Amino acid sequence: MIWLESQRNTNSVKVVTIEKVIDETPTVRTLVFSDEFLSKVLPGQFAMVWIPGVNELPMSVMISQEKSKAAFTVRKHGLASTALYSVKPGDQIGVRGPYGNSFTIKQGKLLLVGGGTGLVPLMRLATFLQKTDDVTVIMGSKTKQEVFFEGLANDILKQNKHVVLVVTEDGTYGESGLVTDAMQRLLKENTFDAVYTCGPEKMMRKIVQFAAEKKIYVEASIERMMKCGMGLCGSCCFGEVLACKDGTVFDGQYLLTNKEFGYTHRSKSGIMENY
Amino acid sequence: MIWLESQRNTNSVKVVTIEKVIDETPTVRTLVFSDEFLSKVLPGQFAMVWIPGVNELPMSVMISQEKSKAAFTVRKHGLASTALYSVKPGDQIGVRGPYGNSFTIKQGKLLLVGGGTGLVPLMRLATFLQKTDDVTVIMGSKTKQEVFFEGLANDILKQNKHVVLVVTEDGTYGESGLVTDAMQRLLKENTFDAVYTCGPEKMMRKIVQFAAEKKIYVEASIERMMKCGMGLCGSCCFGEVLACKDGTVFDGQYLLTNKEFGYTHRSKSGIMENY
Amino acid sequence: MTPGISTNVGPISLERPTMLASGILGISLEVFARLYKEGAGALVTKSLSKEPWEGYPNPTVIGVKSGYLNAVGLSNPGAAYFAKMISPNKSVPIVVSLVGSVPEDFTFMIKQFENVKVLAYELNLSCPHVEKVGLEVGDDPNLVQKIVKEVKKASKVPVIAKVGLGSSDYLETVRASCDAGIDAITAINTVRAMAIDVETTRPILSHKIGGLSGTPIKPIAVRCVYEISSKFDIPIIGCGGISSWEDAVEFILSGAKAVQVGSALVEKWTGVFSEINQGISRYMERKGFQKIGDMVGIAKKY
Amino acid sequence: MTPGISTNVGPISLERPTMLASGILGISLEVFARLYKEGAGALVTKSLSKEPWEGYPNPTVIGVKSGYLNAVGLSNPGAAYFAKMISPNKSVPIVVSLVGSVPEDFTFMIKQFENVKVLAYELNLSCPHVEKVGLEVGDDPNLVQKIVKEVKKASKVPVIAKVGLGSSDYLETVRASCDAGIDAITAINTVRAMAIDVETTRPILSHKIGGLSGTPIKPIAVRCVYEISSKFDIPIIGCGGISSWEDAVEFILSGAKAVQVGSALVEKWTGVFSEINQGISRYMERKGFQKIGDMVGIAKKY
Ligand SMILES: Cc1cc2nc3c(=O)[nH]c(=O)nc-3n(C[C@H](O)[C@H](O)[C@H](O)COP(=O)(O)OP(=O)(O)OC[C@H]3O[C@@H](n4cnc5c(N)ncnc54)[C@H](O)[C@@H]3O)c2cc1C
Ligand SMILES: Cc1cc2nc3c(=O)[nH]c(=O)nc-3n(C[C@H](O)[C@H](O)[C@H](O)COP(=O)(O)OP(=O)(O)OC[C@H]3O[C@@H](n4cnc5c(N)ncnc54)[C@H](O)[C@@H]3O)c2cc1C
Ligand SMILES: Cc1cc2nc3c(=O)[nH]c(=O)nc-3n(C[C@H](O)[C@H](O)[C@H](O)COP(=O)(O)O)c2cc1C
Ligand SMILES: Cc1cc2nc3c(=O)[nH]c(=O)nc-3n(C[C@H](O)[C@H](O)[C@H](O)COP(=O)(O)O)c2cc1C
Ligand code: FES
Ligand code: FES
Repeated sequence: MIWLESQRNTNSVKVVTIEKVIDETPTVRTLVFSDEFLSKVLPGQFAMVWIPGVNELPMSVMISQEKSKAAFTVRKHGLASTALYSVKPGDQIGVRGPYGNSFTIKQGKLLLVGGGTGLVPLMRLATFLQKTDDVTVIMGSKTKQEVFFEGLANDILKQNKHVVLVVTEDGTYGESGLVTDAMQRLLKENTFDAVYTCGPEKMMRKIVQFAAEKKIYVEASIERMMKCGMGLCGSCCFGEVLACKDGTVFDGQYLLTNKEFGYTHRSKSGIMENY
Repeated sequence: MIWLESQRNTNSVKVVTIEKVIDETPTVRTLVFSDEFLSKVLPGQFAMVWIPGVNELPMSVMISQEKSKAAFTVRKHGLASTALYSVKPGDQIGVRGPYGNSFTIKQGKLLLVGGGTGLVPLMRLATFLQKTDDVTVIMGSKTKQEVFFEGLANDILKQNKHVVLVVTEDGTYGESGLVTDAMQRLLKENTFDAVYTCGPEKMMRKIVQFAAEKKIYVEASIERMMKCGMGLCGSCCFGEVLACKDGTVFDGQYLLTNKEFGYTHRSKSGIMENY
Repeated sequence: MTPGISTNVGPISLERPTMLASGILGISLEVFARLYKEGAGALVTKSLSKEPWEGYPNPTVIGVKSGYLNAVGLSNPGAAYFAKMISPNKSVPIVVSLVGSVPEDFTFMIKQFENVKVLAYELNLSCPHVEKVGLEVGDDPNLVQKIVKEVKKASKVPVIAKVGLGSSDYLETVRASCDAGIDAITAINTVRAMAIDVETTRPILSHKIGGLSGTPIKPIAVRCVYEISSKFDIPIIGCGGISSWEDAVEFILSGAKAVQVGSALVEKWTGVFSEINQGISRYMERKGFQKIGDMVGIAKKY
Repeated sequence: MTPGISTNVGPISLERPTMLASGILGISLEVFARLYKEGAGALVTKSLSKEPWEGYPNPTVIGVKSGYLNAVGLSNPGAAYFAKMISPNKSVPIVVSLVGSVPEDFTFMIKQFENVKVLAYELNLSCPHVEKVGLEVGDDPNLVQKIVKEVKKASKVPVIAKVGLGSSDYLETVRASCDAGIDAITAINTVRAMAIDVETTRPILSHKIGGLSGTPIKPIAVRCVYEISSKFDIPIIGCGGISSWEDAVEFILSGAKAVQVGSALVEKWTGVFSEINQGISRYMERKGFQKIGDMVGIAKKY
């Protein structure tokens, strides 16, 4: 049966063909494919990505900058992400979703703080912002070689008043230190209407705390072990909420009541582990 | 789940409550119930009607003259139809459908010829006609007591140029003889743009032949043993077509090529029997 | 019609892999001829018994969310009547489905078709809603073995066993059939199921319990074809919830050499056969498969 | 919460008849507490094993037309860990689901819960996709009888057996459980099934074969509840494809004293419990039923 795209069963695996692979850094690549449906998802939503014969991983839906196309940006890490990182144009992967809620679009002076592939949903978010917003992006990485999306962020925000601040831990590029240091410094001289963050959870915890101290609205996108992505298996539980369904985006007020946030998460078998 | 009426699965049994029972003759009753969905079907379409604990029968969808209401008109005959005939207001029956195709609406000088409960789809058809049409209805029955829908037909067609001709076999009311006699007589002095008929198959065969001889467009609605009503079981086969799905309405040109028409039909086990 | 999609189910050659399933529109030669012309590769008849059967009272077939329930009760005009009815047939590939309780029932019926053109017999060992036949036979591998042996002796054409999910291991029914020399397996029949109306608090089907067909059973049927083809070296015909070419290909990849279509007739009517055939054909072209055989069972290699 | 819909599943009293099915969101006490607050009458945990299990690699859960396939592989943190995790529980009615191969597996696990508040145990005799446990146990009535006997000896709380469709007669599993003194039966688990992707020609689940859940299996599950309640005098919990109050009532009419909800969480999320409870409550009012017990199994009288 030909499903009209609007009737697509979001939980069924749809196989798509990789059309383009973009090297972002020596360990990060963006994979572009045609998919009307995923090209239109909200910022913060993710897909479950099947690498046939290997595994299936949750991946934030990246922007593709081309109509009807969608993309993922993946960092090679373990077996599955390395297999995904290694796909070539013409290779097929399966996608299902989109899953999860999305960032709440606020207006005014906005701060986006991302680390590593946590930048993916933030880039998508940037495309949803008003041209009248004043947007600051802080992007962190270990070293110069690992910086990516700087040009993209400037490009997306070119009609906005904006700053893209790159922070490297070793100081080989941009500011030296951690994104949290940069944020703290910014907060001394600026106020913001909203802060959005995605990246390592310990980092996000600090960012949420900093924003909360200044009473700034803040949202973070959470990662947990995900098997189903649709609220069935429970593997993504995060306190009493489920990251895949109630999240992945939560606001700071809630996050600071969640005892797991920044401290613990669960393994594949469901055993609690510390970050 | 609350199905929006537009999403209703037409093949699932929906239980409705009888609201009104109208005696048409000592052996024919009209049963009225609320059902938005069936209130809107095309003329000639039928439903499968479940009499809980008894049986399920195909029934033409009757008009109800009230918004959002639907009706069946049933003649008591064997076990199942007598059970249906005997329902009281407040009783529940199940319906699924609508099934089947419908009469083709033509314009001009139209002739409707019905016998017994074959009048049911013709009454529905009458409500679909243009006010500019010139409509003749011939309704046949054995005797005066069995005449019904005469008033209804006049009422539906009150804004049309129209004639309602009642024919009884014993001459106790209206014209004496058979509907086919009346039709033959009419055809001598009149021509028609289309003829529609429903009733005993031998009668319909004659009507189709008469119309065909005069090159008048003619349609007849066919009855066959129906179990599924939706094109699965095969019990309603009629030559190479299936009455429930390809019909129940067929045009004269086709019908005269069908060797079963007016002669044979199949029993519950599928054995061919003569009319 | 379309080249490239002919297939061999063991000794049974089909021009097209898409067959009409048993019990679906299956009581008239004229209807068979029409469906063959419209694209079906072969037509399986309604399951026939020794004597004519009326079947159960209505409701016998109803819809449920996304599928269908039926307990028709194997109504059929009997083998003798049916044989006579299809005796004029010259060119339509008809598979005669038979249902019975003991070997003699089957051999008696086969005798009725002695001078009739029949492509193959399909033994219904899996009807889930009639006592003493169907699943009650299929659940007894010893009886199955006896029946298949006798039928193979009596029949001049290939014999298929149709299995389904009963109260014993259906793979044992397959094994018994294979041991007795069956030519092919059809899997699966409907799955025992029922629906209760909450307003009247009654089971809806007059027989209460019937068989579930359509979309809901497809993943179960694919699993069965995969299991049979993984364990036995026997040609398989896949059946259960097939309504698109993707569905048909899914069965072929899991091990079927042909497929049967039933419930999809409701939504797609008689065009379903050519739609599926064309879809398979285009898929094969796109994927570089030369013939159906190239695709059969390749999902098993992973 | 809503009066009138409390129910007794044998010795198990529930404020509300709508339970969370095993394996669904079932690994955290906080989530259980939330779902209880949102309307679930009891929460069944993910099936626990003696040792922690990682389960299979992804894909482990996918959608198919109108339903879901899963082969999670019973990933769980192990009984001991889990017991400790839920030990602070005072008020949430938790049913602990256990999976194992031999009686000692089960008695070992029950020991871990000695000082933990547990409403009942549910023995998973029906998981269709893990070797040596689940259905492979359920398919062996002798083993089932031994396990139930030992568990009943070891447990201070009621014990439920969860059955499903395997390769033997599930009614024999029920019989063996009843003979060994089981307190209730949950029916059914997922049905063995699979999906193959036609583009890659591969089975999609990493374990290839998994279990079908959701809407497609409802008519099968209703049939099982009806059969069990027709043949045995044992309290039943219905499970399989329940997503609306009508579905829940259908199970109750066919013989269930309570129901479990799983796959419907995907579409209706945590509101599904109170939606169903309210629907049942309104239905009872409309039909004049005073308590759930008045409805149980009345479809059998026709
Ligand atoms: C909502 C969401 C969005 C994500 N978006 C992106 C993205 O855009 N780009 C990107 O590169 N990565 C993203 N990830 C992370 C990604 O899913 C993997 O966790 C990561 O790529 C490591 O995978 P691996 O198999 O190589 O790890 P392995 O080396 O096999 O495992 C290392 C760790 O990875 C994590 N992991 C493995 N499998 C899963 C899983 N199924 N669900 C969650 N975590 C898992 C676990 O913490 C595990 O311990 C996202 C994760 C989530 C939950
Ligand atoms: C499309 C269609 C529309 C119909 N519309 C009407 C209508 O509006 N009003 C009305 O009174 N009758 C209608 N009928 C006829 C009705 O369905 C029954 O056939 C009739 O009421 C006799 O039923 P019974 O059970 O009393 O007959 P029985 O005495 O049990 O059987 C007598 C004969 O009735 C016929 N019959 C019984 N069951 C069926 C069945 N399931 N399908 C077809 N024929 C059957 C057979 O010819 C049977 O031999 C319609 C039939 C069809 C096919
Ligand atoms: C109304 C109906 C009647 C059926 N009658 C028979 C039958 O007589 N013999 C048989 O072997 N199978 C019978 N079946 C089962 C079908 O042949 C088929 O195995 C089943 O419906 C699954 O296929 P589907 O999902 O494509 O319908 C019947 C199915 C339906 C729906
Ligand atoms: C993702 C998933 C995991 C499951 N895990 C278990 C399990 O661990 N133990 C068990 O007894 N049943 C398990 N089941 C089966 C469910 O408890 C339930 O029996 C089945 O899904 C049918 O109900 P549903 O249609 O409402 O989902 C699981 C089902 C799903 C979908
Ligand atoms: S990933 Fe399964 S519930 Fe969230
Ligand atoms: S009534 Fe079943 S095919 Fe027409």
